[in-house]
Amino acid sequence: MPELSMIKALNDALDVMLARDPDVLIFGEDVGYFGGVFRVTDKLQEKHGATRCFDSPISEGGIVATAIGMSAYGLRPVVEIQFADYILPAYDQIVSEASRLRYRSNGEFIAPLTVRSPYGGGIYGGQTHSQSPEAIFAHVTGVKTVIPSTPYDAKGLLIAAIECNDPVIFLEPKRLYNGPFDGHHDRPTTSWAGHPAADVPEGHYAVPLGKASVAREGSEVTVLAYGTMVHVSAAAIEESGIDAELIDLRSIVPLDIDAITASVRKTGRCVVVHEASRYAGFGGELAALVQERCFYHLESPVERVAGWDTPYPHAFEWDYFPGPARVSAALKRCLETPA
Amino acid sequence: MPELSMIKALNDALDVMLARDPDVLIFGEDVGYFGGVFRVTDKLQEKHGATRCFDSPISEGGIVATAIGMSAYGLRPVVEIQFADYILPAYDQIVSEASRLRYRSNGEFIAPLTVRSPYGGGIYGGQTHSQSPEAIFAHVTGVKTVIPSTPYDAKGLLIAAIECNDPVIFLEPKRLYNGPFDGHHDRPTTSWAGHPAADVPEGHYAVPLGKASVAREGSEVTVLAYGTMVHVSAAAIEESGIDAELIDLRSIVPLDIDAITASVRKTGRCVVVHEASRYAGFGGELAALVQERCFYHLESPVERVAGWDTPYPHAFEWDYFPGPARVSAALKRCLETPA
Amino acid sequence: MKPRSRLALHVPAPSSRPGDKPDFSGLDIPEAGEIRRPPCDTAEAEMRDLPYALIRVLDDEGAPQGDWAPRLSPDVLRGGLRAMLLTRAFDERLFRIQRQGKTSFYMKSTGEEAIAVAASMALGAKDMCFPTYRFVGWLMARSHPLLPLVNQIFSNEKDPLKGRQLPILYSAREYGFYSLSGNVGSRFGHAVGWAMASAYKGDDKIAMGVIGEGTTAEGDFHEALTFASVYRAPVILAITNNQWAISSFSGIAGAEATTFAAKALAYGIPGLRVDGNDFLAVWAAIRWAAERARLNLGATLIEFFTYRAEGHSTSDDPAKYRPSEEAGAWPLGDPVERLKQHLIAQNEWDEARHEALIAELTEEVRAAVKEGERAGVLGQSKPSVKEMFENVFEEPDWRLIEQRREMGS
Amino acid sequence: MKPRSRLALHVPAPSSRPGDKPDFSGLDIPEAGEIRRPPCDTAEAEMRDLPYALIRVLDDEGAPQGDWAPRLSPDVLRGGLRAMLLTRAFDERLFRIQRQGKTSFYMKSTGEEAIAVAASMALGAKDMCFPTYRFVGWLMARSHPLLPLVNQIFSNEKDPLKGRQLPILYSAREYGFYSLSGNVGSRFGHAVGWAMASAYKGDDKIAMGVIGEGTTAEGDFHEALTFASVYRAPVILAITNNQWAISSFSGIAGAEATTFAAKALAYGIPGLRVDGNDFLAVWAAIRWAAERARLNLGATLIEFFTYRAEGHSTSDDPAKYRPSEEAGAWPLGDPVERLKQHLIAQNEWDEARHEALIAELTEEVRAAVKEGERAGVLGQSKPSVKEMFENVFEEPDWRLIEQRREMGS
Ligand SMILES: Cc1ncc(C[n+]2csc(CCOP(=O)(O)OP(=O)(O)O)c2C)c(N)n1
Ligand SMILES: Cc1ncc(C[n+]2csc(CCOP(=O)(O)OP(=O)(O)O)c2C)c(N)n1
Ligand SMILES: [Mg+2]
Ligand SMILES: [Mg+2]
Repeated sequence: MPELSMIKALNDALDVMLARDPDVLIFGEDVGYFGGVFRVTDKLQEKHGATRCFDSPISEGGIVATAIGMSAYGLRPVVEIQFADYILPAYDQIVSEASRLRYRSNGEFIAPLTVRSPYGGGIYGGQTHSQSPEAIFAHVTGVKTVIPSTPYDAKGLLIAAIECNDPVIFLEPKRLYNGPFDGHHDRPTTSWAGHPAADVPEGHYAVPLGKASVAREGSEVTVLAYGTMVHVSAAAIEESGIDAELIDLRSIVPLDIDAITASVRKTGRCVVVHEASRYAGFGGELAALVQERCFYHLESPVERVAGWDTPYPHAFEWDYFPGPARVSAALKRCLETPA
Repeated sequence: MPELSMIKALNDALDVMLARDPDVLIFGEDVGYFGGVFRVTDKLQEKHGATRCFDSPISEGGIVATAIGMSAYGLRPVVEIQFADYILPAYDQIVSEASRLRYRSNGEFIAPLTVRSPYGGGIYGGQTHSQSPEAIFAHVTGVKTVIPSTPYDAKGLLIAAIECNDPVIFLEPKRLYNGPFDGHHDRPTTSWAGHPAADVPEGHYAVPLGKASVAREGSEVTVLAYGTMVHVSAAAIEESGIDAELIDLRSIVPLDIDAITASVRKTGRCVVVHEASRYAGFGGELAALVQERCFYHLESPVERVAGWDTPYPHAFEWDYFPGPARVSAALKRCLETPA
Repeated sequence: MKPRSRLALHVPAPSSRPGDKPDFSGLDIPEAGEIRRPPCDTAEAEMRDLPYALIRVLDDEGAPQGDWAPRLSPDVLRGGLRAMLLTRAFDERLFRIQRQGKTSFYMKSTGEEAIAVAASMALGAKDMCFPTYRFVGWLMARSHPLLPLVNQIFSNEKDPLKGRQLPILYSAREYGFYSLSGNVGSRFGHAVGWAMASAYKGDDKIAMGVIGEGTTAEGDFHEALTFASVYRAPVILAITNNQWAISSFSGIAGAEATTFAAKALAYGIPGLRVDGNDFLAVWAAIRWAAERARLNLGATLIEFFTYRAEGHSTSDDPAKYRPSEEAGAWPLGDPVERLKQHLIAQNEWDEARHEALIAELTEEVRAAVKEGERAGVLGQSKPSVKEMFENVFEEPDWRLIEQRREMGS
Repeated sequence: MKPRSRLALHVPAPSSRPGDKPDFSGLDIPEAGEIRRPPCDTAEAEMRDLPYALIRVLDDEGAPQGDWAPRLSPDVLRGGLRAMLLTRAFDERLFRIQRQGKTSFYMKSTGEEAIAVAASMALGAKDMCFPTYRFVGWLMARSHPLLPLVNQIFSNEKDPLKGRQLPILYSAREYGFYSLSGNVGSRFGHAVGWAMASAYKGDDKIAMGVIGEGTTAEGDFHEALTFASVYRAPVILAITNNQWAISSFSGIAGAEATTFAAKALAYGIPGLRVDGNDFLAVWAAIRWAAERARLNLGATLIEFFTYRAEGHSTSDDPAKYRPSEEAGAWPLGDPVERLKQHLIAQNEWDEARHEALIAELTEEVRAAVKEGERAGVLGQSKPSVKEMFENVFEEPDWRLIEQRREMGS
């Protein structure tokens, strides 16, 4: 199997779907001739033609509105929002239109579109190239939210998202595009080469939406994470020497509640990790669910490790970023509590 | 003291502020000559002049953008979004601009604007005149979110919001506009007349942002609520005969964490109530905070009572609405658990 | 630099308010037939006068005038008249039904019926309309049965939308009528995307988007036009300028400064300004734009100039913000009366037939409403509660399954 | 109806791509001085030709032509030249600084300097600009000290914005320069609100909003223009049409169909289209619009036609999507060269002084950068970590206090 970075795996997924399904088309800012500012759509226009993969005006609301109209016609548009920070002008379209079209028309019209967008920090992108907006989509019923953490998952989940008959927000951890970043920004960067999950099969395969994966089995504490934070949590687990079970949620809607409860019931402790600001973030939902469903198994409070409740500040990138040290500290706090 | 409905109390707050401060001005859809579709700005144009209170184009993004520019100039605009469901086109302006202007300019520019908007269901408004979007604002740092539950608080909090030097989202529970609705839609509607909190002082007074009020003292379980759900919870408490402590949060940012923890530490149990859909709603944050800070005091899992994870459906208004029966059931579940 | 003067904020105000005499003296209304009709494949640069004109066909005597006059058979015209009258009868009845407390909400399109009806008839069965809430005339023109509409309005157990939607927010795919929502404007861009999809597939269907003049202020409007222009989408984008947006007159949406049709110029697409109360003019403009779209020449923006003769909705009382005689003073008249006059002038209609038709339609509506009432009005009957949890996703996830169980449904 | 043809989706493409010869043959460039200059209080209806014209003052020999030629003293012109050269020297140097890994990001305004500089000089000290990231020339023209800008770019401990912002997203209230953000477009409406506030207070200050041609597609653009038109806000709304938006040519923003200045017609406000590489033309247009605004006649939209001579930012390589010779082939030349030529033609400048000025400015920039480097480059020095938690609100709430404590700061 070819070894692919996450960017190439995503590109491959799009290539496969363009080839398989004439109703799939791609548009967004700079995705056409140029192939996208992160090169995720590289060469797709050349290979599949200008009407299959093309540039759009700088208008996130317009991009999503147009894609909804196309999907109501029967197409499966895959649109790119250049940075997840810039998805907000399309928020009304996603919430008021895409997510409710099926419901309000009783299934007469549906919106099987996929909105891809690079999210997260760690690239010195400052306040507006670093944010993680998953919580504001999780709260919206009718839309699915998917976040891969490896090239293998990225390809398989993206194919599943495109094939899904519901609208999907597909958030790509841009800090993982080129390598499995573990949060140690002061160490040399690693590439995906040699990573087992960079072995990406050719052709079509799907990773089902709503199934978490156990990134590491363990017995002492359960760590719930997605995207970049899966790798950061893995590093923290290794460094702290704690035998934690690491669950990569892969999608937060639908959520694999069974995997979560089974693990926490086993370990009796739980740490939730995300990069978005903490307050009213998705970690709140996870902590609430865990204590609702595993209350009598919990030996200590569910801990949350998250970005601070400030904007994402340029100079303080690594102070803001919830790196392995903060995750390790939470793991330890969890275990230190009287059993 | 005059007895006022919540609408009149809000109108009075605006009137007081227009008279006191020449930098306060009001605009929004239909708020001028007509006085607003809910009459909250009734007669303000007539009294204070067309440039102090005027109609705006139907453009929620434009309304908030313009208000930010005005506030950067030094004014204190108070804008109305006709229904909170329609605040989404302004979401980018609120999140990317209003909430961050102070931070990113290191205080050179600030955005002391107030965005008023009626929210919540119970008026047979269907999917787009019923929603409660507080969670998506709570997650945004730099903006405050305030929700009154009585005429007295409505006036005092609105004055505090207008005087606040940070942007404030001021969500008005429209089902409480004319009376203290307790969730019993099948009983005759009641008006504010005779309600102690309808005694609204004349002139200027402020209710500080970030201070919860104890709507009812109790010992068995703590109920956290805001807006309409304060009254629904009060009814449920009364009907269930459970000696619950009811905390009216009044603002969810800033949150009165001390009032919450003090109460839960006392009662050892907690029910969180809101009308918005449950998943990734603000109740998740509350449950997470409570279990983080009161874990060893908790006798049972924090319960959440909320709207279902569906759009707000017209015919099923009262099936969707988390009425007193659902709150009572949660209270009972809480108490039934082995101590 | 000149000495600086003090600035002052301009806040637009309408020509009259309650208590004043209605004042339409500022209107510049050309004679019927006066405006030229360029071939529909004319370059936009050659038609930049049209957004400032007003295309009218029917003159004061009901005679068709000028190049825009379409050749329509009396049967077609009578069909249009029937659909408009049916729309009006339906609106009258259902408005009263709401007043009787049998449903929560209703909105009429009184005075604007020609737009929806003529557009519906002028476009093809497979074309798709992305309507506003004032477009039930589209369905009437396509003989949508009344009973499902009534059931939708009652949110009763027979409601095809399963009680999920506010009254009148219909969806009728088979009739070329896209799902409505309470949000204004947010579906305008869907029309463009749908049209682009048709072009992408090499099909021949076109789309029509509709928006109120007040709603043109939303960013959605601009985004839709931008995409339509850039990709030359086969779409007709219509602004129904009924001069009011709830209580706000059209000056609050920019009408003091220019016409709504002139917004086409921003996108380099043709802009037509049309007498919206003139069935023949509406038809002609739609056909012109449709032909242009089908020739792959892209989008057209059309402003239909009309007047909202009644309140915004059942929640509104227009006497609070405009003279109550204003509707009567509106110089472009009533679209039903004007088409009737035209047919009579052509000896294709008479008062007696007109009265009979009204009676027939009133009875048709009455019967449908009765039938709907038998299934139940709002609050008496509703679909099974499990419908609340259906169609959120293609398949419900565990949350919905658990919640449905908690509801006991 | 004609037999239906199969539709096809149109996707705009530029005239040339890497490997092709640059092709500007489609451009229609009038002679300098050719376009009339109506009095600034002319009604919009009388000026609807202007959005399709191109106002130019300097001819090929550097001589000013026609009614738009402003009367500017040689000192003012030399001041403009200096600010443009300083902008360019700053851009050159800081771009290299980024390439050396001393900061994360930089953006140049090469080829577009005349717009920011002339606007800055033509407007008053108390007027406020709502700039794009290509407007550092505004600050240069107002003699903003270089060191704070350098410190901001390094996010070092002396950064006036406390390390919170990406490089070049300055804020400089005292210099009439509103806080930038990475989001494009979202501050365009702030300019309108600010201007409305000035009018509301009866002050005399006006605002200028700036937006890239690519960004005109955002809903923000339309909403800003709508409010500006409705309330006749004293604001100048400028589109810098440098023909590229990262890798997308202006056709993706609608330029195949019409000019950007024509967007003014949608709002009934004057639209000027101006040679953005002609310092005198930019100045004249800004002054005309400013005077109109100060006379309480409302907003003007101005398209400055220019060319982005270099990459979008340090993250971009334009050779990937356009011929690398395209910048050289751009027919409207270089704004610095053109103003220089004008001054020389007037005997107010010469090559030697020009070279000396460049050397002086290069040294000025070098010194400022050195000084900034002494405080520290990105990663070496930063403000106190407690600054991360300041200015989120006027007063931090318990969350920020606790989190700051948890950080140990
Ligand atoms: C996004 C949004 N904002 C505000 C509203 C509230 N609203 C409903 S109808 C209406 C007026 C619309 O006026 P116009 O576009 O002229 O259409 P008309 O009612 O005249 O047909 C408003 C403001 C809404 N439904 N959606
Ligand atoms: C809302 C938003 N969408 C997308 C982007 C990404 N982006 C940054 S600059 C840019 C191109 C802007 O082009 P234009 O408006 O022409 O300005 P120019 O760079 O040419 O000066 C884009 C798409 C952004 N910053 N903000
Ligand atoms: Mg209207
Ligand atoms: Mg550009």
